[in-house]
Amino acid sequence: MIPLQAMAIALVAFFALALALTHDLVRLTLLSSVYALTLVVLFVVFQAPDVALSELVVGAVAFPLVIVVAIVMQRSG
Amino acid sequence: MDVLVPLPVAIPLISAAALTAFGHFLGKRVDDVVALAASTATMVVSLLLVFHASDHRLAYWFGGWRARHGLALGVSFTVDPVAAGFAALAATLMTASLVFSWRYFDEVGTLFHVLMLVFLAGMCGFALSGDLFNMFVWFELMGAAAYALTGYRVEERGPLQGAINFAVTNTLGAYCVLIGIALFYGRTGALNLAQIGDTLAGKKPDGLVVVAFALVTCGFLVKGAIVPFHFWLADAHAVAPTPVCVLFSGAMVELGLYGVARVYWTTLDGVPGAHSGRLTDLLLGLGVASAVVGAVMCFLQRHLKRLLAYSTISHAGLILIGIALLTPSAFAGSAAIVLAHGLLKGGLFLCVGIVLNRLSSVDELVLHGRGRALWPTGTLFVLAAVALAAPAPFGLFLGKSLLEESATHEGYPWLAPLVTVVTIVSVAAILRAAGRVFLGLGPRHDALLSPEPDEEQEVERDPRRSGVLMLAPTAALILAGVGLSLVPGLERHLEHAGDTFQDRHSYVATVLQGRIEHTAVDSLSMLKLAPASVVWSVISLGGAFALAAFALYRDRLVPERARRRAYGWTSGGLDVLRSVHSGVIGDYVAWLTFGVAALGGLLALILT
Amino acid sequence: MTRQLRLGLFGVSGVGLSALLLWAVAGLHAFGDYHERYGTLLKNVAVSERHTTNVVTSVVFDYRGFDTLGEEFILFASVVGVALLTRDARDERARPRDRLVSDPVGLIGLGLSGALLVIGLYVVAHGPLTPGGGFQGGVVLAGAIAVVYLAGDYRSYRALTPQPAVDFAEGFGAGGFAVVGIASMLLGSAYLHNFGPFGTPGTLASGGSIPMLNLATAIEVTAAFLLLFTEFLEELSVTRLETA
Amino acid sequence: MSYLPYALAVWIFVVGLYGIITSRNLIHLVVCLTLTQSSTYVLLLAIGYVKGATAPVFADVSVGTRAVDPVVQALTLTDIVVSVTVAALLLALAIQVQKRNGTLDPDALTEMSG
Repeated sequence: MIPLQAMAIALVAFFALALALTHDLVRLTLLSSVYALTLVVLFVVFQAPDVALSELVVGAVAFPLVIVVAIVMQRSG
Repeated sequence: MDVLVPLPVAIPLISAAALTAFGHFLGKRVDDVVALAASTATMVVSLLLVFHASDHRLAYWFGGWRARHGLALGVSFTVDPVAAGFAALAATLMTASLVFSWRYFDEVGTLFHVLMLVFLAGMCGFALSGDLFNMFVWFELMGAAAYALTGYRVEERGPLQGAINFAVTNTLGAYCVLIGIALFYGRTGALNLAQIGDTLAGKKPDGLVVVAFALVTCGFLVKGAIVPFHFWLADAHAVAPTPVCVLFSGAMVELGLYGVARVYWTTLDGVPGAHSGRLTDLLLGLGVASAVVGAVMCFLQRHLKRLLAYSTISHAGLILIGIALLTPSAFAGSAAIVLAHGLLKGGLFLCVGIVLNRLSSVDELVLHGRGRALWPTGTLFVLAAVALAAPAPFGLFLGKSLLEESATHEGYPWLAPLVTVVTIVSVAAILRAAGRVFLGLGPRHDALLSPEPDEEQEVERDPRRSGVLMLAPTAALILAGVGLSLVPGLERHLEHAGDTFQDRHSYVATVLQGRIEHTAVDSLSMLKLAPASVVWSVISLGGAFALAAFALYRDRLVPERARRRAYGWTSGGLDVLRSVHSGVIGDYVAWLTFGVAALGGLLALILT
Repeated sequence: MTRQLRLGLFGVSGVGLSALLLWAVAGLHAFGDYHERYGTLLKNVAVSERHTTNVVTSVVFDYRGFDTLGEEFILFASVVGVALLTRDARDERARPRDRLVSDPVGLIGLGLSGALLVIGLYVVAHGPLTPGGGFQGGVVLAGAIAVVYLAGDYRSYRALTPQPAVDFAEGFGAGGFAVVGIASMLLGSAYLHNFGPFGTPGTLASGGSIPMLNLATAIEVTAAFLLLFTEFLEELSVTRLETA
Repeated sequence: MSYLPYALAVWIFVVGLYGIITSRNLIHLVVCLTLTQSSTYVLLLAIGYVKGATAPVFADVSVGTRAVDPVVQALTLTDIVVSVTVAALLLALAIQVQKRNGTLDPDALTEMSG
């Protein structure tokens, strides 16, 4: 395993835990974006550019956008 | 004839896409017409496939990627009578449901019909697929459509929560399956079931194989509503529209169990130790637990849909018992139960749908005596309940007797009385409800039944629907279910299908070597009536009526002191059982984790 | 069940589950030592058989194209499902006032939208050659149109996304994938069989039916994500109006 | 060390389950569900990884260069679509729950008990 992979693994592991323990919704949205980005890095170092691109467009952009909507709903509802 | 194989998936999918694409530009009845036509066509094609595959198994390679030097490159459908039969059952129930709901779902445009068609395609694809990952894809397609259909009545709280519980537990089940698939792939480099089994065969299983199999099994058992993975089922059934419940109870749950059986006999079959009696014991334990828990919970319900849902859990337990015995004859029993139960339970749900449409409630106590005017529905309801009690030679009789005979033959003589008792309890609950609703029997209050938190308000908006369009499919399903055991040669054909299903070597030969293995059914004998089975069937029918009558008139039959004492003994246990079914998703997930860990641990003890 | 009891149950079974899973993965090959026949064979034959330089794309749209058909319809079903679940918002739907945001923001938004459009089309078109394809590009294209909404130009957004047209694209894309499969059957072969012509490796039109399926996917995914964004954003605008 | 990526998948799976069970908010629950699913991406891609190999894209490198397994990547792509669709459905349900019940706490939803 190359150091870059070990680093990406450590990051993913850390942010996964952070995500599960975060109950504040604003931080949750930010963290889920960051977590998705760490996954993107991991997929790149695993030589999976197609998957990384998918995770980028879905996990780091589309999904947080939808969560934001849900959160705004909750704030105002 | 091979050209038919992709059609049970392609027809509904293309129709669904076309409805979405052109829905805005077409007239009002088009959704009903297209959906019904597509579903009927799927039913016909699937039935043709059943006959076509009855003497040899078909392997169909999508994209034309035949196995190369025994290595599967693409995705295959592997059609045998059991797989095609499942597709046919799903399509039949779908057709009946669509007739029943003709003009019913106009308010949402084409959305309802599109989801129903996609749901059908998912079920057919799951049944026919010969590739583990492809099974996962159809499993998820089934799920995505089913979650949305469950939440159909968004303006109420119940449906939302039922749909969430359903979606979260089943999605987690799917992830378990996927991790299992990844592990199998890591070991064998294959996704095709035949290839996985061929690679694993003859090697002593290690942790990876055991855990991979446990995860896939647990994932499918979630769909199959087996204790302790069953919690979502009653929630989803209670709130989903009745035509959707028909498919949930009649086909989707059974497909989960089918998935377990398919994966077992294609992948684990050749692994040393896979046929040990201890594996049978483990699966039997799960089946018995589900049968008992389902029957008891069924007896405690006053919400008719929840009552039928718990009875489905009980029957799922019986079906798993048939699979667990690991013999073709017991498997045939399970298959017969799947068929008869699917048709009858579908009919029962449609009866409840009629009651809901006419009387605006599904609460047994609220409806007390109000169903007298609906006597045709009441007659059908009782008829279906009686057929579920397996009276010789009707309804579930064939399945139940095959199950009992092979259980006794395999050295489990206690199963026959147990199956009979479970049948008595769950059928008695249905008969008790029928007595209250359609005949006004018994008191209006019953302390035993679970309290209903919310009255049903859903139906007031519903337009009154045509009685004929509702009664016709109901009667068709129930009469087909009642007469099923009488079909000449069905028993032989099912045993033959069970034989084929469990024959991994011929499966591998067809899929990977492209050999066609002909197997003919020798004779078409009429149904055998073994004396022991007839005795059990008389007991179960009589017992069910007696228990239903007792439940209705226990106030008169038992002196008050004895009754108090009996309540005192049982209420503690029943309260625990009720509180375990808490309706809270966090609890369900905790139970799911527990189930996976426990089943995995036990499998590890058995197989290694 | 109380929360403590639930946590207790999970604590015990979670430890058991972790142990089982670790035991299982210990049976895998060491990380990086993968050499199974299936993937290895595909790596070596895909380019010569299908003339697509991105082997992942030929697996997705050809060797295991049937999985992708199911995948397209999972997306399709969930979008229809979301429309079904949020349908009451469609009735409540009032038109929010246009230009909620100042002009400079709007201009930046429109510029961003144009850039995303180009990127999306590029990613779609080069699917068979380089990483990316119908799915990834489709999401970007849907994002390009959604940005118009975020930029505050609600009227343009609605004009760009009339419901019947987007529904048509959604059905057309998903159905198109399934119909291409039927077309192979009409030519006397298996469902989704790729007849070619396969073209020159490294060019945009290489791969027979792969670019066609890629395009169908792109249309379906664009429409699906557009519908998803619309449903969720409409919920938002309804809420905004209520609170205003 | 050579089993670390697999252990990462196990870690994510269990952490995600823990998040679901302790969740006090449906949105958090949905995020944790997608978190759980991301363990399957990691596991699949880790299984198909080949040391020192390139991606299975032969646009700039010649065919026959050591490349990682393309099949697991195709599976993961499907998996990601599945994840986003289920999440979208559940969030739509959560929005409706919020509208009807005024709460997103899953423990407060006890309509289904018994």
